Amino acid sequence: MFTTEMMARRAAQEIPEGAIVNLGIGLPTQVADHLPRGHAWLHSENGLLGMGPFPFEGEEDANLINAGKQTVTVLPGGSTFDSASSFAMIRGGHVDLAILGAMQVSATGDLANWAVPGGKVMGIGGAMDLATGCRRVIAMMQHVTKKNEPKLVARCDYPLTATAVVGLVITELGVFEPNGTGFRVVELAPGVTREQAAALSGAPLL
Amino acid sequence: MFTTEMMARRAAQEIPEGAIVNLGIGLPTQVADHLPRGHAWLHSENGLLGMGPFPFEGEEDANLINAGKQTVTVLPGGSTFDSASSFAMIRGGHVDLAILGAMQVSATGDLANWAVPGGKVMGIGGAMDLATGCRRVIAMMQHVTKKNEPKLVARCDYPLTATAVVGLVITELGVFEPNGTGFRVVELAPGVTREQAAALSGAPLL
Amino acid sequence: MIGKHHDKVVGSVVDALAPLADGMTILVGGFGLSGNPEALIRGVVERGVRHLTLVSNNAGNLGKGLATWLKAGIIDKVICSYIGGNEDLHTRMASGEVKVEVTPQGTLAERMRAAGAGIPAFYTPTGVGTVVETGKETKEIDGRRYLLERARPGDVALVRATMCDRFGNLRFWRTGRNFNPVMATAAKLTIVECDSLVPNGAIDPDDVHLAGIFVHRIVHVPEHENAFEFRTTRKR
Amino acid sequence: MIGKHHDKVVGSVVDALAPLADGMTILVGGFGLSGNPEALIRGVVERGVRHLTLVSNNAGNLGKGLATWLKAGIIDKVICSYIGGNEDLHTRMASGEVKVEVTPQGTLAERMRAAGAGIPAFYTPTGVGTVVETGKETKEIDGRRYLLERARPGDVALVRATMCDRFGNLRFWRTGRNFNPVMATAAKLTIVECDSLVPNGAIDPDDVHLAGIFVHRIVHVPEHENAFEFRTTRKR
Repeated sequence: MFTTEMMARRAAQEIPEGAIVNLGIGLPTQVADHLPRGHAWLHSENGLLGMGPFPFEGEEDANLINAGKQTVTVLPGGSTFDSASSFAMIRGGHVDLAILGAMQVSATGDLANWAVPGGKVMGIGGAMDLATGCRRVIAMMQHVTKKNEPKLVARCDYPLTATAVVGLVITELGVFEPNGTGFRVVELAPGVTREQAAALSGAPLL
Repeated sequence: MFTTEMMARRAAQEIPEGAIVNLGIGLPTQVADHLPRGHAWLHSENGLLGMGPFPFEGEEDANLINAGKQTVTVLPGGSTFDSASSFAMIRGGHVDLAILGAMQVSATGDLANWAVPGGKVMGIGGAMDLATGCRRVIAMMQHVTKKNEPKLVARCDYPLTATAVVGLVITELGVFEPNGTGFRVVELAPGVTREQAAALSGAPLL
Repeated sequence: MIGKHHDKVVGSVVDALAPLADGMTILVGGFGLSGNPEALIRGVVERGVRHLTLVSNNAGNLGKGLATWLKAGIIDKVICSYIGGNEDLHTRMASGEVKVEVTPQGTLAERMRAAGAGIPAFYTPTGVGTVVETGKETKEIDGRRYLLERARPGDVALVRATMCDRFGNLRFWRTGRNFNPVMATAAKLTIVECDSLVPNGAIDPDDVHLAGIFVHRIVHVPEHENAFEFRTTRKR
Repeated sequence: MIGKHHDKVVGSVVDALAPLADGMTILVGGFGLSGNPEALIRGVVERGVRHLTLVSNNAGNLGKGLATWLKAGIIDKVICSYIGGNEDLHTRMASGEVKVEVTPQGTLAERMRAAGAGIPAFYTPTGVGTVVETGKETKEIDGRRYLLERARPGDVALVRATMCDRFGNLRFWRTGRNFNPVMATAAKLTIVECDSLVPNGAIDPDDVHLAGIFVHRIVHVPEHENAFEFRTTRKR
């Protein structure tokens, strides 16, 4: 099985040099820790490109934050802009890659990541714009829910974020690619068999 | 009769203190000469607000021009912006007043000012956006064409710039307000009678 | 109103907020608690207006910022993109006291940009095939389906700027910019709260982030809390 | 293409223009002869591509700038807002050698802004009841009629900036800004010609006019003609 750190490192390998990348809140944020310095440009939808690491203690600025409202820094070559311009970048296809948390991913690449049926509405935030607009979308998630229900599914029954957008899914069991009828197994985590992964998936592994 | 200078001075009286004004190419540009210093803010649709007078000789900058491509200056409090932002100001109703040249104005306030039927197409430029978007539009023109045809008309037969937009017309014969069925005479130029003006107009003067 | 671009600087938050009235739609800049017009937000509660529609990305958080409007019971409806851990909003949404319209963040920003730019409606791919599509017109353009989204204007915008000249030309600081400039363009009356007020000419024309054409009232508020939500740091 | 945001600076105009091909739609910044990417404009003629569609506010003037493309016979179609005294365009339009689509200036800018922002189409009041309406869908929204205008993307944008860092963050000078930033967002490949090339970090993040995300190739051209059209002055 992949640890969350291994998942983050694996996701980082999907980022080409010189890419513009938006990392979703939560686990995807950790992907930044595994990128070589200067390898990619991080975009934060609240209006920042060229996001740097967390500030040194004492240098926090409440008006320099990421979309998760954490204090961050800005690298040389970075820029700030308003929300309409930021989402123009996203919707317009200028952000190469989004790595987003997910609740369900379907065999056709549908993504559900903003609401649990019957649960508290947390809101949409930038999720729909990112999933729809970025040229490539990678989903990171646990392979099953806390109730052991599969999250790789034939068809999402959670509220959708966007349809036919996910190019790759990274879970603790491996790396999977939605291919229309199921998920192609790109890679299995150490010690995980195809049968084990298939048993925990709601759509065929191919 | 008004001289062109008197027309420009009369137009200047229509500009309230603190207004944002766009002055069209040609005669309207001269209106600026009759504004007290600091009275209004001049907008130029190529991307300048707070336009100042022509530069002193030797201080011309080819990249600081008005929409007529004349070298200008920028006043303290002025700003520069791109074309999309500039027309967002115009279309969004943030420019209080446009003073534009005209070829025909109709009794219902239709404006024709960009093309002569059968003539060379000079293009639209900012005319349609200005006429449509600015909160108030004042037309300045000679009362008749060179062939002595009226330019205050019941209905424009030149290609339209926008419909039902002109609030006031200033010609060498006086000041007129389109009121739906004709033109209300706001003011006649010195030595001009209502009968003279009516004889040169293509719609009733009321 | 024509010719309102003189004498924009007012002496107090109370004066700045005088034109507010019950039932207005108020656009308030900020992303969570960052880039908030803090004094204007406090002032609206003191002003005593009610039945407001609030447009804000988050409607406050941690009981601070716009969450104080929720606690004061002056909001009938919130249009936002994200609720997250804003318990003041969750509670009132659950009780039905406050109606909530949740919109994708980019669509929210673009709807206000459209309002400011005289665009009454636009097509967007965001939300197609999701609940956001419910009740909206769709159109196929070049083989892809899009939603029609409407401009979202406001009666009043409350905006935080780091620097402002007397004409209202604005500069923002880092990600404190967020929704502030686009909201400033979308309201009939835009009120700016600035950290520093400078003479005209102090900001180079090329360095203006938002032109004063969009600004109607200015109040100078030198001190701000600038509250943190997550104060994340690294070791030296 | 993913991951193209490294090593954008190229050594020459020839290198910068290598990806151009016959039949492309090219967006070229500038308002008349101001804010023109002068060396790139010259380079395109030397490059020898043909059958171009040119999107430009004016397509040159006084035989200079983009008028040289007209004279070289490399343009099939021009999309512009204003022709005025551009005799090179008048002649070729009259002879049918070049097709011309005239668009209101604000609509032209907004169509490219839309292309860059992922908005396939938008409604505008500009042009309603005029020849611009011909062949376009209209829609009544809140009692007023609007035209549907389509996004106008390009294959390549040629952009002039006064300052550029190595990531492609841009600053423009005065009204040389004009269509340059919006065109940069609307093309698959954006090539920048900058007066000065600076290291990353030399431009403060808040002072970037257009973020480098929209820029793909950079060529440093220190010297420019900056031709005047009307050199108007006042007495001292």
